[in-house]
Amino acid sequence: MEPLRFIAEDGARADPFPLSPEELTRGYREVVRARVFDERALTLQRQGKLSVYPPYKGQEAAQVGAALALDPGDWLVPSYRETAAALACGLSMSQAILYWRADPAGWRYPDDLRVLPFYIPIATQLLHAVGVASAGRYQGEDWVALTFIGDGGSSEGDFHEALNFAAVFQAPMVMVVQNNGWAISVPTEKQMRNPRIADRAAGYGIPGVVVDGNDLAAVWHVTREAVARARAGEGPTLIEAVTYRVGPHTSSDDPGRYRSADAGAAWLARDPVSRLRAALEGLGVWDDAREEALRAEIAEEFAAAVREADAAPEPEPQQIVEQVFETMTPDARAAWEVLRRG
Amino acid sequence: MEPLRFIAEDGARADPFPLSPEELTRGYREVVRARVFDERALTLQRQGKLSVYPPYKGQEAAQVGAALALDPGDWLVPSYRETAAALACGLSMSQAILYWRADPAGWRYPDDLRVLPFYIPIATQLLHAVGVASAGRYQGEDWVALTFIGDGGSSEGDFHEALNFAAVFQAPMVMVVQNNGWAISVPTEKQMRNPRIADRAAGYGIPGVVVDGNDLAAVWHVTREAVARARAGEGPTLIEAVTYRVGPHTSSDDPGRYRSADAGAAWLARDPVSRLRAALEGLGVWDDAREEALRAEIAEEFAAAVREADAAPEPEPQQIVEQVFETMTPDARAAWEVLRRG
Amino acid sequence: MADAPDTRPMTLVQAVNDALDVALSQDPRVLLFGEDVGMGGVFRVSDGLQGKHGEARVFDTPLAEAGIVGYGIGLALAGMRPVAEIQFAGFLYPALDQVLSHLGRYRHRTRGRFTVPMVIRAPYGGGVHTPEQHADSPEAVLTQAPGVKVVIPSDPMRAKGLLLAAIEDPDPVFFLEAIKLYRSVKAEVPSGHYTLELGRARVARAGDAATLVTYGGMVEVCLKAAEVAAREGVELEVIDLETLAPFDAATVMASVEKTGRAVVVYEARKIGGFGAEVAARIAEETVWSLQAPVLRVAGWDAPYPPFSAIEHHYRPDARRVLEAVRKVLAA
Amino acid sequence: MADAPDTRPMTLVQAVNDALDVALSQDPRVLLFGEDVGMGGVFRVSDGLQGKHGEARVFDTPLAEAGIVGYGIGLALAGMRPVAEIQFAGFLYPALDQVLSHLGRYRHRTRGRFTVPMVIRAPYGGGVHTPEQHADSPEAVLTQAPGVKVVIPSDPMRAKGLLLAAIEDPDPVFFLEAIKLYRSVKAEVPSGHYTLELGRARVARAGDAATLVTYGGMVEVCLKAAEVAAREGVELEVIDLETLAPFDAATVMASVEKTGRAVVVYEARKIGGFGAEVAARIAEETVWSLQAPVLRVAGWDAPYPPFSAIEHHYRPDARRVLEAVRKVLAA
Ligand SMILES: Cc1ncc(C[n+]2csc(CCOP(=O)(O)OP(=O)(O)O)c2C)c(N)n1
Ligand SMILES: Cc1ncc(C[n+]2csc(CCOP(=O)(O)OP(=O)(O)O)c2C)c(N)n1
Ligand SMILES: [Mg+2]
Ligand SMILES: [Mg+2]
Repeated sequence: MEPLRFIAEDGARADPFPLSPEELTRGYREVVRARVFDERALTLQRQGKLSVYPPYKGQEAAQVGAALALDPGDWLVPSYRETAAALACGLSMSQAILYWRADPAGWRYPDDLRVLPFYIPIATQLLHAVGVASAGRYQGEDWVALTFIGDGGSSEGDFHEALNFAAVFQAPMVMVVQNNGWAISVPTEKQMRNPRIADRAAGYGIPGVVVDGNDLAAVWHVTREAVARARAGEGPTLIEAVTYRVGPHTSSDDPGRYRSADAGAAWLARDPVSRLRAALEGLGVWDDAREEALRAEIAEEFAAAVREADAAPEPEPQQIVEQVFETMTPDARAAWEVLRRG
Repeated sequence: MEPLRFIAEDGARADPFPLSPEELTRGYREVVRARVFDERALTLQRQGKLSVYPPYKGQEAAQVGAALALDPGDWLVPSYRETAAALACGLSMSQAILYWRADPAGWRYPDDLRVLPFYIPIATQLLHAVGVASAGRYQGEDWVALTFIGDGGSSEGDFHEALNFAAVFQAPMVMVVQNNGWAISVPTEKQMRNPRIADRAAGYGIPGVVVDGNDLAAVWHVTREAVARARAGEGPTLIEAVTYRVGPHTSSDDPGRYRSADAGAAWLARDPVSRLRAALEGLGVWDDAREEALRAEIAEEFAAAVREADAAPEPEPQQIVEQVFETMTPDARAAWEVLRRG
Repeated sequence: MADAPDTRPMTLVQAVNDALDVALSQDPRVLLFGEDVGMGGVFRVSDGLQGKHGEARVFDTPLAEAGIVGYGIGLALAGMRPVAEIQFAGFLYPALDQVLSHLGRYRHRTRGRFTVPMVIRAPYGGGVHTPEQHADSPEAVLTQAPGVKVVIPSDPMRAKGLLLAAIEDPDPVFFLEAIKLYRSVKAEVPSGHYTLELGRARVARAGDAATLVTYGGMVEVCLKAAEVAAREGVELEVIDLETLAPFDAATVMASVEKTGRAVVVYEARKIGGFGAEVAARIAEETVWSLQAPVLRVAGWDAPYPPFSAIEHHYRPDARRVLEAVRKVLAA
Repeated sequence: MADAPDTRPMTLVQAVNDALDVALSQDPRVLLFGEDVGMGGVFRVSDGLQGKHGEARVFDTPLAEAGIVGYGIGLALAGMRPVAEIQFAGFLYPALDQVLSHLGRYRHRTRGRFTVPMVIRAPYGGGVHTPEQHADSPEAVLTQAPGVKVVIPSDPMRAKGLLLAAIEDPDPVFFLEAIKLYRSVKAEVPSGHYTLELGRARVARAGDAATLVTYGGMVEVCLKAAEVAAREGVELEVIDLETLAPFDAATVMASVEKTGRAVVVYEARKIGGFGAEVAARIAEETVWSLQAPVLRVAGWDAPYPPFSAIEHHYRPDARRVLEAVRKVLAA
């Protein structure tokens, strides 16, 4: 299987092309928004204003393209890497900032947002996604669950169990594997013998698709098809989005320890943002003025988000023991009093 | 993929045929030995002389065929179902009886036997098999590890992790999945959407083979090839042996609760023992006299094994706390004294 | 307690079956699943429920414990009330990542936005010559997961009421059923719906000479010991914890303050078992009342033995309990 | 102890690295593997070892903890001396099936025929603002696996000697390294090969007013508390358990018999933590010497908080230890 692609590296569009100019414009907007958030978040982190932060530079199209294929009412079940997908699904920038600040206020998402929190223990989210997907059926809902995992995470047992459960129960779930070439320092070749992760779908009797993860149109298109199949009761799909982790694993990581500085050079030509912009320009629907306006708007969105996040109340020590059970245990109650007194 | 087969249900042999008449005779011997052990063990269990016993009737060829492909020095890493394979690898009948009697004496195999004990927690053995397989390389040994798992067990995360580790490390391991149609009461169709388990091999970048598990010649042949590849450094193979669990799951199980009595009727025509006998007769190397002699010999082997097992010393209570660590902890030592005093 | 006064004699298996039936009947969000659950399960706990409530609500899963628990967590996050069965408690180990990483953390990490109202049932414990690992008692591992309740009933009537309470609880509950008790006792069980409060220990037998603190399959062992002692004029108080987490320390302390002597009885390995927490609490909260060391009668320093002929020497019996009682009385 | 008298100042990370280097150099059966171990690991514990000992002996695995432990068990069964790294102790949960079902049971079930001389290292504990679950302290779960040793060093010199002993031990050893100590202390570490005995607690500071029982990352906290107390003329004895399993009860009891007062300090959640076993032992073996309740200073009844700004309120500090000390002294 070769990765499906609709926008060439120089921005040339395949014909037929699956997205309307409006869709492509909307996609570009979200991709730029994601890029700006990521770059500025990393800066915030360097300034000590975020806790550990996992950047996703280079993977914006893989995340945004998949997220845009969801309808309102659908669910997102992300790993720690998917801030871009969560933003595209409606998580506000201020909430995302507070989340990565590891501030309790950031961890309680709005009640109407069907986005689960970022998952730290690798691959565990996949099984939840299957359950969330199945739960709709019992409630007369036709929601679909979109979940993400990395190439590294595909080695965990949960990956297998989730695909098997999803297939057996024909759960309306779409799993996107962002094959970004690395699990921290371990390149894909050392994680698996057949690096075409989509090949595993056949074993489960479900469709497997491989797509250029740096091509927003391709990701959006295949995910849209997968979501439609899922919603129609035709079961889950495994999508492998081939992309590249341009930056460090997290703000704590130094990739210089394990890969050469130019390992990502080839990626530059495949950057999802510039490629998409070239495609839009090719369509004649984009120019420098629009670009500037968009950038200014997003800069202001981010600045406002920082202000909002900074205005959140100071976390209080006693929050540590809140919300363990609905009703506090006597021990937790006693601890709460101690912590409140300080 | 269609299951590979060399002996038709009526005993007709394919041409070319992979086994010599001597090999076929040896295989028949082991298959009959396995059948006799199984039937008598179940009887012993009903008489209260074994603890819970998992019979393997109908799966003798799948186990014996694979086991015979091993050389001395190779390892067997079985699940609880593989008493036939263990016998074929050199476990004595008396040891097997003591094992299933759950007598401590049965659980200490002879030092020179490269057979691991029967595994109760499903699929956990597969990872050990990969490690055992890899360990030879470091010691200048070219041993191969043969491991077994059921259709049901193929749903566990360990199945996936083991195949991936084996593939990545090119471990000299052969994994035989006995697809016997059932995981206790759950038929294969409810465990997986694509019931061709061998299809999963491609995802791992290793060879996958499906074979008629009731055809000793076919199982022996494909396992022999897989073992040769493994020994030559060409990595692991996944073999799916299609067979049928004719009896109950274990001596505690009543299949009447979940499948009709004639569910196994079709199997009768595919019985690995009678099929093999027909093939031998077709070759002109078998007759009633030989059969009678073989049966008599095995009956005596079993009777002697029972005598030997019955002569084992009574288990002693303090054995409970022996061999937890090489050196007893003070707590275990104290318990040992208490238990010995009774 | 009972809004349904009729009772029927039931085994623990039947009582659990009845509770599941009531829960499935009254709440469409309740789902029941696990390995072999469709045909009734290996202990017949779910007998007849698939036929009555349909394959959509009572169903088999693939053989994968992490899958079962993780799938259930997802169902619960999205509005269902999953009741999962792990075939034997000794086989929940593959699911411990889901238990320790998620089951009890979800409410905490999302500050109450997402919760996991899920029940996980599993038979546990020894005494019936099961194969290796089928007799494990891993409750102490479960009590280490903050945010997870752990409930272990000791008789049919209480099993039904506690299980219904567990299913209706807004938080995740592990519900362990002693295999030894599955069919050994028959007792009157109210029909229809009733619940018993979680988080409360109960005095299973009143006494003043010493306190036996126990739960699950060891309650009958302790009651038997208490009967024997009573014949010698020694009245033992037996506390049945019922809920291990959250732990009802107050009830235990009240008893020990009264008797001044405590023996903690459980069938898991002694070291690190839940009885350690009980004894530690006593040492912390009511040490001044103690007139004797706090003893523990529990499994030896070894795995539950896979060796049938001698396994009964591992699991505490009335004799071992009475030996410890004699020691604390002599102190 | 030391057949090599030269010493060098090292951090705990360097001491562990040095121990691994010595073990790899002297025993060809030793293998080192885990996630990202090849490039030195996320904490640089294995820095330089792949280059020195080759990719066959120091290597990366796929991202799968059950795989890592299960693979190691297989290697050990067949004659190797595997040393596996789990990247953070909070991520060993997927491997708990292998740990609880096999790691410590193999010798027992095969009556000594097969053994698992394997070491599993993992960084654990909080105090350095790691992301969610990276700060877990799951040692008590591990001590529930019979047949598994659990070792937690508290300084560089001891880390090296204990790790070498663990690698040479005929039984499986879990070796947990407090992240907080990784770089915070530098101390003289002998070069070359030496071992320290497993299974022995040590008196880290002698005193007579009360006993602090602790281990790992809490040793420095207790020593600090003891220093503060000493300024007020109160001499606390600090016991560093070092090996939690098998538990050296004798050393603890000797101290508590002397001081009559005990505070158990650990950073895992209080309920069900290993300190419960310590306190329970004291209540069992030396209750008569007690002049105060046995207190525990530990994590609150909640998961280690994923909330950076307030996480330091979870992990015990000298202030909380001293509060408990004041209480036991006042009793
Ligand atoms: C169960 C578990 N094991 C280990 C880790 C530590 N860890 C965090 S991210 C990571 C690599 C993940 O690689 P991949 O799945 O490819 O995702 P990517 O980081 O490339 O997005 C590891 C080993 C973890 N978080 N959870
Ligand atoms: C981890 C684990 N889960 C559940 C069980 C209980 N159990 C024993 S055998 C079995 C079914 C196995 O089916 P399969 O893998 O097809 O093997 P077969 O019994 O057909 O040989 C189950 C569920 C177990 N032993 N271990
Ligand atoms: Mg990756
Ligand atoms: Mg089967």
